[in-house]
Amino acid sequence: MRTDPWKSVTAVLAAFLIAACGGGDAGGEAEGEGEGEDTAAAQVDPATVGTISGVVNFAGTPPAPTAIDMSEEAACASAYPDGAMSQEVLVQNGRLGSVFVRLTGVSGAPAAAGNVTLDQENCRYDPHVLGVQTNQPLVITNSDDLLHNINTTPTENRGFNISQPRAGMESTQRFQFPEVMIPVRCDVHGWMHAYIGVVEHPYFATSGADGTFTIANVPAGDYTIEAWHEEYGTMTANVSVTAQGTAEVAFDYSADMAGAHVPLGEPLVIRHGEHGIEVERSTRTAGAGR
Amino acid sequence: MAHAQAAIMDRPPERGLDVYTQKVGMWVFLCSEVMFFAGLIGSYIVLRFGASDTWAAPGEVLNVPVTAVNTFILICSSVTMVKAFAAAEADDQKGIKRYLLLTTLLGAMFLGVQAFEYTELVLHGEWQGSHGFTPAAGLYGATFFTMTGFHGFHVFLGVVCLAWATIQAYRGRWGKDHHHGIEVLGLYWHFVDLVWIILFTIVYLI
Amino acid sequence: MATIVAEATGQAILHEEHGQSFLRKYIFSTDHKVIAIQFLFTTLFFLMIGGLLAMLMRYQIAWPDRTLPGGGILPETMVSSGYILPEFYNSLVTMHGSIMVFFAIMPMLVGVYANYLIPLQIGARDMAFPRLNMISFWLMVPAGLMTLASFFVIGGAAAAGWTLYAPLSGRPDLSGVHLGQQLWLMSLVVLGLSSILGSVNYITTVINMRAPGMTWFRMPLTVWALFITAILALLAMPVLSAAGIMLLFDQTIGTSFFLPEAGGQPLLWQHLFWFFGHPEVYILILPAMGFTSEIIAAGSRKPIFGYKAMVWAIVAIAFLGFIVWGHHMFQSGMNPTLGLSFTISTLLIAVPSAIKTFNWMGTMWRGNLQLHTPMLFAIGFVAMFAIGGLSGIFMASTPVDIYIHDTYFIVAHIHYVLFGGSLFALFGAIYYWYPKMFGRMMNETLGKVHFWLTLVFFNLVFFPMHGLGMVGMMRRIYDATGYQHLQGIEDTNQLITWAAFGLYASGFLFAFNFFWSLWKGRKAEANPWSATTLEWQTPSPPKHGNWKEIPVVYHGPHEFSHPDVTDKDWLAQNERPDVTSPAHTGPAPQPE
Amino acid sequence: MPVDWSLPPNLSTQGVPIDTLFWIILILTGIAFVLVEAGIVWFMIKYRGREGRRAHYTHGSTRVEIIWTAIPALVLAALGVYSGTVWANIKSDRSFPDDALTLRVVAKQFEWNITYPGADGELDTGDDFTVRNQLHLPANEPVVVRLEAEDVIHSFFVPELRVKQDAVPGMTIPVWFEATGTGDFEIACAELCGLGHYRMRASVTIHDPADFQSWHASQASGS
Repeated sequence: MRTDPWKSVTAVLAAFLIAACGGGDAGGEAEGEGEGEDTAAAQVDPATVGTISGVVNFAGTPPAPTAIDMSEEAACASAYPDGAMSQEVLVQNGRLGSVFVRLTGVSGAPAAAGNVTLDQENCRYDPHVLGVQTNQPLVITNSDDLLHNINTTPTENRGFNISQPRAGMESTQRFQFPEVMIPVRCDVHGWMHAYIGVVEHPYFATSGADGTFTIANVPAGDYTIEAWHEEYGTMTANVSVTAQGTAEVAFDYSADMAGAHVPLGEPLVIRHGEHGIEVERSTRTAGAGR
Repeated sequence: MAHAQAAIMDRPPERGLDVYTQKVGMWVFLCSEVMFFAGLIGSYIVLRFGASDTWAAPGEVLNVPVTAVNTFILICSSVTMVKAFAAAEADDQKGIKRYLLLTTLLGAMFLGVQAFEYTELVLHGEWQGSHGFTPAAGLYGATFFTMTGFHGFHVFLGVVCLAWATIQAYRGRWGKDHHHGIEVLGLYWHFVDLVWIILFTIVYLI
Repeated sequence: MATIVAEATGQAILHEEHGQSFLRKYIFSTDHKVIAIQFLFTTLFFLMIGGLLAMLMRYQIAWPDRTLPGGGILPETMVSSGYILPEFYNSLVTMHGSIMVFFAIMPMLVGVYANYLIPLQIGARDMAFPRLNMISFWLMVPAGLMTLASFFVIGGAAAAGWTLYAPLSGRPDLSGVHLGQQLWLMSLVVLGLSSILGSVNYITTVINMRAPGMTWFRMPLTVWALFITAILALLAMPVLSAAGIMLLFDQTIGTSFFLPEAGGQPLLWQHLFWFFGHPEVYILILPAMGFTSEIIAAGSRKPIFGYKAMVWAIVAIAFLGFIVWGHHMFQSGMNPTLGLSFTISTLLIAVPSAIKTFNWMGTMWRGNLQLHTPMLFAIGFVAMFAIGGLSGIFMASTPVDIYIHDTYFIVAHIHYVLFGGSLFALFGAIYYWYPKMFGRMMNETLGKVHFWLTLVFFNLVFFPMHGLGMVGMMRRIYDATGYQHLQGIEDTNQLITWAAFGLYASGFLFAFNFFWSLWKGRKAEANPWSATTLEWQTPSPPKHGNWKEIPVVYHGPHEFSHPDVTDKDWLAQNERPDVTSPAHTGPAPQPE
Repeated sequence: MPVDWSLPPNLSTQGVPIDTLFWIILILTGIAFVLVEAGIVWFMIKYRGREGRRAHYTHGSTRVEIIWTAIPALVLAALGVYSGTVWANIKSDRSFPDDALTLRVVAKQFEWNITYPGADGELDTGDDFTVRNQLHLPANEPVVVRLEAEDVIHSFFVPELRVKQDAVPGMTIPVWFEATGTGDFEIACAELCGLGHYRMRASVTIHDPADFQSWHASQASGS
């Protein structure tokens, strides 16, 4: 993500205003971008906020990753000398990666600062699981010089299905409503999947390859924190954040949770008077169509 | 030369049909309407044969008695329409007003009942587990609402025109030599009536 | 409905019509001639837009790896970092077809010339329902605006091809097109209403408002063609409207007529669409045949060869046109046995087309050919339509269709019929009736240059497409270079594109001639082509109401070079053979 | 510029009658084409307007009309019958070979998923395996493809095999063909199916039967 002075300035201003109204802090952690955080952190009144640092443990033996046949896209295949492998379940010495965690039931959150980037490189989405705040610009870029299409199928937001036939193409999208998670797929390369979590506040993160995550600048208080994984479903934990303190939280996933129901966006419900008519628009579970 | 004579041969003047233009126009227009409903009904038949198991038995979802009454109302309105035209030909001003007004009201009544039917179905209808019977309720709901809905729309247009004709009647527009409007409107009204009888049969009864 | 009821007879309107405000006279006019001219300008505009889309397509096909010059002015959703995006290309394909068919060719054939010629050629003062006529024009305008607007909404314009095959057209998540598709359908429904109202008007007028002596078999072939066309539109358009509305519901209110997930049938859409679509093809060609017959007879100074055969051929084509739709669906998964029966009916329909071609040649045979621009375009029509008709035989033969279906062979065929056919005839018609419409002649030299450029470039564009089809190049592909069986056709594609640019450019030559002549063209007398039909027996342009008094018709439409008529080589329909005027320019126009 | 406007080499049994029919029609239409166009040009020159010339006055001739109605009618009828028989031999139910290798091809935006029967040679028996965008075929053996589509309409087009058939969601459409030679080709999607349509292709490899068996065996065990 190239630095954009204007974005920093907006972030600063936003942060200042919010601090003035005694709100929390601006920015928070945005995937694949350090800039937003630094500028934001610089503005935080450290007296009021703390940090959440957590790990996602994984018990049992993870399923062996399956090989992906990229032979039809030589350019991509060449990037994986010893064969491309599926990346649904990333376990590294007992820690689970690509888990999306977020605080629930937060009110009065600061506006988003900076962009989130979703890149397509060597026929893969980078990152594979990412979070974005409502109305925060999501910049989709293509590093491959071949056709990818980006097909999002949300239930709460308006989806889009666009293509980027060449390297260097860029498209900026926004999601209006919170939705965890929005599936993203490339119909040209059946193996390409990603998940976007849209949250109305900046307090979310994705566990890295080492299975750890950090949510900084969280206003002191008690929270419920929810974790989401595309194969093993969701779990929640409680965490109380103290000013200038670091709250520890751990999630324990295990191999036998495989096939758990994985929520993706709520079904749409139209209400008529006292009688609710449920128009189930999404019966997907993660991994469908793979 | 024989050719030539044949070509030049004079013929008696011809001035088209012995029917006034508006009436011809309405007949032509109705042909197009026939094709419109033929399109809808044809699709209905194809879809229903394609997936008959997704159709409810008559009366399972739809309230046949109420609609039967409604059908009767519409047929009555056709009768009053005929009487209105007769009255116009007989130059019976009171009759014209009475029967046009009556036809308008009957038409409006039909629409009222249909509106009631729709709301009932949408709110309390039960079909294949889904709570409430909407256009989204499978092919059955889709075809039902589309076909009856478009017929309802035609009735609505008819009622608007009838209201207009009634007002004209009170202004004394219609009479012995001024009943083309009523006749043409009548043609349309009878057509709408006919379509309903077909729809009622295939959508409600079969 | 209310309109028809409220409609007094044509005449009644006329008398109250004299001397009104500019607005009533030129914008909301009920005079069929003014409405025709309104249609003419509107459709010429859409013709230009449709052509522009085609140019963008051709550029992409010829140079898929080049950025579009000046593409920067287009939004990111159409052209990204200089390259046309596949989704925009699909929109181009779709909208080029839709605009050309529904907003250029069809309204130009029917809206313009049915409106202008029917009353004038049958000797009526106006349409049966002038106000309805005005409405049908003013319905087309919002439809057109919706179509143009759809390019600029989120998700872009419709991108499922002009045939709109479901489910692609019904599933925004699969096509990426949301509002654009819905706008397309809405505008189609409105346009359908417009052309249905128009047809009601034309049919009624022909049935009921012919001048004394204008019997059915004395009607000019143009009127016959337009009359039958109106019947086709009357019966085919509503089916499309019904289908379009169902598809619209599938997108908006969650029905599933054409979506298989809930039992809907994708093939049902194709059947409905082509039940409309094939008559539509004849809606697009019959009037052109009518104009051609008219122009060729006048240009050859001969009665049309086999007038009745021509009439019955039109009727036969119209009738058969309703039972051949399945030949668009041989490879669609439709029952193969049906395919067989559709082959037969399709081959049958080729016969009347052949008859017409031979009759046109028969009309030219031993004629005294006046090769003016309209005549050149009419002859061009015969020549190009013949190619289009012949290439159709390949598709009619089902086994061959297996291979050429959905290839550029089809693209070539449809353009030989719709461009080489309809559009050539339309150019001819514009040059031919321009003096009647505007009282001035179009420039003849420019006209001839326009014809020869169009003819050459047209064939350079579309003839090679037969070859591309044989090689196996599929329709509607954004970039052919990736396929091994499509290697080595780049040169052909670039040649086609260059020729296409030339074709489009020669269109502007025509536009210049058209507008320049409006002011600078030579003043036209009442009957510049020494033609026999009634419209030429009244001043150019005709006054409101067309005639001082309604003409009386004594004989058929094309009495040229009649042996009994010695002082000139033509006899107007309202002239008795013995009463011929001295001047070669025909009878003095009725005093005004 | 090496312009090559010819049908690609034919590698299927049913391609033979198709190509024959194509060339027959090309000759017939070619003749008609030359007659019409030459006639038009000739008339334009011979009968071009000159001063004092008067056109020959005639309203036509029934005899001629009948002749030029009958001739095309007969030719077209013959063509129709011929086409009909060829069509039936390719498409009718009875034309399908019994002992054919049966595959399932499922088209979806924008890929072809080909399912092969396992060792037992039967589909839907659990030992099937699916390969993405790779169609492997034995030469000189009839093959039946069961075409399905997941999302929208696609069209299964292999130019060299003279095969084209739409794949329609909600339907299973069988197609059969028999390759007469080996080589590497492509499946192309011939029906506009969305923004990746132009890119929806898969490789087709026609082996001679022995190689096909070994390929099949290796895949079957691999899955």
